Amino acid sequence: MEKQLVRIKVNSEYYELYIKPKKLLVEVLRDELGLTGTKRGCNTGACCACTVLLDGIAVKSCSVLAVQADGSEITTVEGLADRANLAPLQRSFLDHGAYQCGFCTSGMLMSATALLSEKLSPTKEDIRESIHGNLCRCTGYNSIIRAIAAVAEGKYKEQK
Amino acid sequence: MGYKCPVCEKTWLDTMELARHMFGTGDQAHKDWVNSKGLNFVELLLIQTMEPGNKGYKTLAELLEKEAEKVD
Amino acid sequence: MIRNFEYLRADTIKDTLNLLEEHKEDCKIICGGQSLLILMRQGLVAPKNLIDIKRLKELNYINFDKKGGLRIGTTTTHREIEKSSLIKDHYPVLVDMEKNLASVQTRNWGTIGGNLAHGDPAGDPGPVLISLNGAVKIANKERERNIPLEEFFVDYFETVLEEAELLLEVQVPVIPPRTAVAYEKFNIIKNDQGIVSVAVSITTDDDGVRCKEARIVLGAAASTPVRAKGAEQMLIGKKPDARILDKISDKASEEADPVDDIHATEEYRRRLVKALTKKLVKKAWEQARKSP
Amino acid sequence: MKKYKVINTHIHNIDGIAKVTGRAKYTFDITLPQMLHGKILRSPYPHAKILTIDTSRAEALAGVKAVVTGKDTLGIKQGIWRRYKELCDEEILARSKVRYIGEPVAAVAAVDEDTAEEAMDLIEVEYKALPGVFEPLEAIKEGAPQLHEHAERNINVTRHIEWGDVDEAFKKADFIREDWFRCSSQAHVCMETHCAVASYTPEGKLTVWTSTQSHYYIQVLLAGILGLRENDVRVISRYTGGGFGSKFELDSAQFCSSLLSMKLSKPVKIVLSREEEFMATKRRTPMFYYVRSGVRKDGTFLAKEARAFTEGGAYTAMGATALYLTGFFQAFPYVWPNYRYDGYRVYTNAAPTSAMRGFGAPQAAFCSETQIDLIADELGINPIEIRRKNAMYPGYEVPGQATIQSCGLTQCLDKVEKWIKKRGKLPPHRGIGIAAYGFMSGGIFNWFDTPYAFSSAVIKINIDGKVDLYVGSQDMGQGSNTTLAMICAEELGVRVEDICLHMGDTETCPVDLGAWGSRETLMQGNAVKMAAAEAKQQLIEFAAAKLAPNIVYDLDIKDCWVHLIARPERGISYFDIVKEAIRGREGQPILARGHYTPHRKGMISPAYSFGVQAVEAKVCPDTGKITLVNCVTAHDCGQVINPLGVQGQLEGAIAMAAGYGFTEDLPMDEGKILNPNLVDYKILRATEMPETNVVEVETYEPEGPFGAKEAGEGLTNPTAGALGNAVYHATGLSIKDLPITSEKVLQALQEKKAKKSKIS
Repeated sequence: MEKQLVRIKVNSEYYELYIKPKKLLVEVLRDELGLTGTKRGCNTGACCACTVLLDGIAVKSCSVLAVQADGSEITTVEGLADRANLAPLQRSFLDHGAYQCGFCTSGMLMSATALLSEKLSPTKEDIRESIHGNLCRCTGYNSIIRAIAAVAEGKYKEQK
Repeated sequence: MGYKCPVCEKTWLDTMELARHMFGTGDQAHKDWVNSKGLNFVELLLIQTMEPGNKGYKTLAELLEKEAEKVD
Repeated sequence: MIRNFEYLRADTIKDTLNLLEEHKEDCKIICGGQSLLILMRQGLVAPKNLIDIKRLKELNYINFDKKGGLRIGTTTTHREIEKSSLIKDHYPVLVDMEKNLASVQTRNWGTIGGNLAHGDPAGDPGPVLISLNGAVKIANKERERNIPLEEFFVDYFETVLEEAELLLEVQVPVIPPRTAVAYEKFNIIKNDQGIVSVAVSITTDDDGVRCKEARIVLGAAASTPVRAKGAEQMLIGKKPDARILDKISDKASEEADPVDDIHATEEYRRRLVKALTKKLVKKAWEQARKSP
Repeated sequence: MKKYKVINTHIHNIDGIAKVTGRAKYTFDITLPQMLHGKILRSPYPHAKILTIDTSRAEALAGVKAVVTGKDTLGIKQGIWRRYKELCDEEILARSKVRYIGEPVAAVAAVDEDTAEEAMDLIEVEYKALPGVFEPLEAIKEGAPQLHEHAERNINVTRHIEWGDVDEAFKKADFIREDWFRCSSQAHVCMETHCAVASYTPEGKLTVWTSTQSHYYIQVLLAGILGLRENDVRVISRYTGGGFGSKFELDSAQFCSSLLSMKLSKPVKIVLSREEEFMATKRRTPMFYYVRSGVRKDGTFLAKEARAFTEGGAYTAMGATALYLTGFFQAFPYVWPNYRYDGYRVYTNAAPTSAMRGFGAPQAAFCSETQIDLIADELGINPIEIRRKNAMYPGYEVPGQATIQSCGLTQCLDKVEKWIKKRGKLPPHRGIGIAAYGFMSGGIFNWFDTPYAFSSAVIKINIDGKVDLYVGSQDMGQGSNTTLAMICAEELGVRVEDICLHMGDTETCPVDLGAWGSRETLMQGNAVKMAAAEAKQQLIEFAAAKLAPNIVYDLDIKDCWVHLIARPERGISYFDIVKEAIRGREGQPILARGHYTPHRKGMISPAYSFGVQAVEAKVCPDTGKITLVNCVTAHDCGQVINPLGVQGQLEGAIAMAAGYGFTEDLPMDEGKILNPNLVDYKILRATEMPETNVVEVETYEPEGPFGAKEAGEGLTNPTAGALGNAVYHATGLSIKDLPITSEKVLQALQEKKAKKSKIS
């Protein structure tokens, strides 16, 4: 089996990689690009800790072959902040203590980012629904829901 | 005033406490001592849960009343 | 651990059918791969060649016309179906079904074709599409054939798809007048796979006093989605009052052939089939009477 | 002027930015140059003799660097209850016998994970299967298969707690009730699975990065089993992706990666798969409970007798502690004048059971709180009332066990009663159930046999006023780093941003026993406070010379301002004093130490948290499905240090404990766990979480730093019981067998219907 050329744009950087087709997107992000902010929590596509944005939509990077992402634009948690300026969701997560061990946080932030890009004013139910797949064993979710709601309500404007 | 554990020599206020210590520790040495006195360590433990009234521990406490060295 | 494989990307239907013909049993189709990649990771599936049709634009469409009804291309994602205004207007039950099918992430990348071809008896689209009298278009290099979804599923994770065949599209006829369709699955965790699911489609007679047509389809209640035909028969020509509802739902739970597993005993699954059937027949009936 | 400047204020978790930007490096993220990847081969048998292991084919595979088996170990049986030799019963890499499915028998290091996994299939192990035993009540029977030579009838540990005269008291009781309960197991499911990167260098030093709750325990246990000197083993653990009790014992990833690295002098990384995590790490202890209670007509508790048979699994682990604590907390948080407990931990051929958040107390609370509601009902007393009547109070002494100093239980009952009244009349098929609870703030008994203080802290103040705080505690997500920084800042009179906290490294941090048993706030907190007080004292000595107070006690530091307490405007900047003090002592930075070990504080803990929780649930009469609607908790954790942290602990505990109550379980067949993955193991998702409200009841705990107590595990205790009681009040059915699944509920509902129709 020969390696394939994969061209991807990750957090606005372009990459050309030769990789085995069996490599999962999450493996390439973590092992080839060193973007370890994206985590893995299971082997069955059931925890969504590996959620990234692929051309703007939330996907499980453990359930996408890297070769399938060829030509796409990917955003990981490392791409959320603008240099030292944290994104509104990141600031809201801090204010609401919407994380504890932090291992699911990247995935949560990416799911929430996708939601807010799709819906301007999501309901509490929309928010619960949007992170339904993201497993968290620490927080009991409610602080995360409050954090996302606060951003949706416009409490955190982009800092420029 | 107390009772010395015949195995590890720790002192306890009364024989019930001492019995508790011996069962709680439950290592071979303590088992052997109880068995050497004609009782069955494990049987006593099981009697304790199978029959009401603290029987297992009382039986050992009674034995210790006779056997254990008293200290003041 | 995923075994190595040759990766073959197909950009047209023609390429795909040629590749399938060329590799036959030595290949697998991947589209969203939401089920396949898990099986491959567990070593349960290890194809020599993997044909990727994720970018097969030709098969990514949702069309509707008043005569032919609905056509959904196989590479259309669950999320695309959920968000389609066409489907929202003409088949709202499909939108509800898709919304609860799985996590957003899975729905974003997983496709309708992949879901059906996986042949999971607990899958959501199967029962609903059967209750809608849907069909699938299948092709290999030589010929095309259409199969009613009712005949598509053969056994646990087994469909009529043969070697070198590709599922091209899902077809759903126009919903007849005075008809309503309802679907629900029972689970403890929302959007989980159903422990059982039931889809009901009811058409009333012209003056809306009796049931003219009925389809009751059970999911996760046998080795494939199954119609509770006995229960359907008891319903046709009748008005589902409390007494009839009891008899119908009893019958449906008799007709189910569920498994015993860690999530539920066979007995409990039958009870759930009964509860859901009762609820959904009632719901569909009331909606059907209201609908034009 | 507000009493506190830092404590009980809303501040960000000090690790927050690293976590929300994805920069926090967990062991799972660590890669070292030349690093190899390891995998562990595990037993497919619940009970078997190992006849032969042939590793030659695996060793021959290209890319495989080493294979180790029990033969490569010193054959030491280790255990965390070091004080009792017979309780050290686990080899980790089995040499001659395996006792559970998933027990390690060999480990491989290879150039990548795939190669290591391939090598697994090439290791040939010849087993002789032995009959297994899986139920504790079976395992104690005469003639049952015996797991360990030293454990006749498979009895591993027994505990007896007794006070008063139980038998006499029962004679006086107006009403006696006895019930059997079954408490199920539960998996910790830390998001980061157990993992370790071990690097052994020719200097004879071993460095291990690992995901743990106690780097000190791992250092000591690793040194012991590998025959190394304690301080030649360095354990580093900066970020830990969850612990919940599963990560303070030595695990197979840590041991096998170390063994392989010592053989190769190269770094080796082992990450357990989610499936291994389920099958071969420890889990919550299943318990069979017999509870008999005698009360007066008016609901006054007289006597209680409890017997627990706990499923130990194959090894002791922390099971001995769970066995004692469940017995102690069975009588909590009430005044039972007469109490007797007999606890038996029995070996079975399954994954060992051990510590898990709540540590035996959630099981006890489920049985106790369920039975109390049944008794209240039969006596026609309101559930709040019967609890209020028998509630513990400040100054109460649990005979021979513990002295309760602060206790806000009654206030908690009042608050919850108010909330319930506000809910008014509930719609049909709904019920509110309550449960009272309490928990320890760190354990007292030194079963690990450490010669060190239980907690220590070191402070170094630098020329710019920045405070280096070195703690031995472990932040696994519960937020101890932030809490400790707050305690330090408050005591020293500086801001949290002036503190630079160092943790998770045995080479630079003083010893602390780690994050378990809700220790950190009280024990590590006291050590930090002591160190901060000493550092402050040193600064004040210098300030005294300048400010010439009447006596030195007149000086204090607040908001980085060293001042006369009587005349706060008269003072000097903390930063100036630091500069002068350092100059003044020949350029030596300010150094201070603090430590804490509980003395003469009873058998269990120096302090106890208290609380009452009410759960409102909806039960579907057609399917038995339970839906959580609302959950309010009145909680006494003494003086709240970090409110955001307490709320997080509370809501997280509800999710985990509600899961224990009705969705989570580990069904087994002959010792094989049937749902070792996150698809089939049902954890609550965001869509299942009820509204959560917390009412803080503040008390002052004299033994705690600034009056603080635990706020972590105790919150896991009430939910299953409260949920069960909610179902009881919604349906009239009391399910005594966890988890309370929709199937059990529907089954019971139909039986009830059947009975009714017979009668009528």
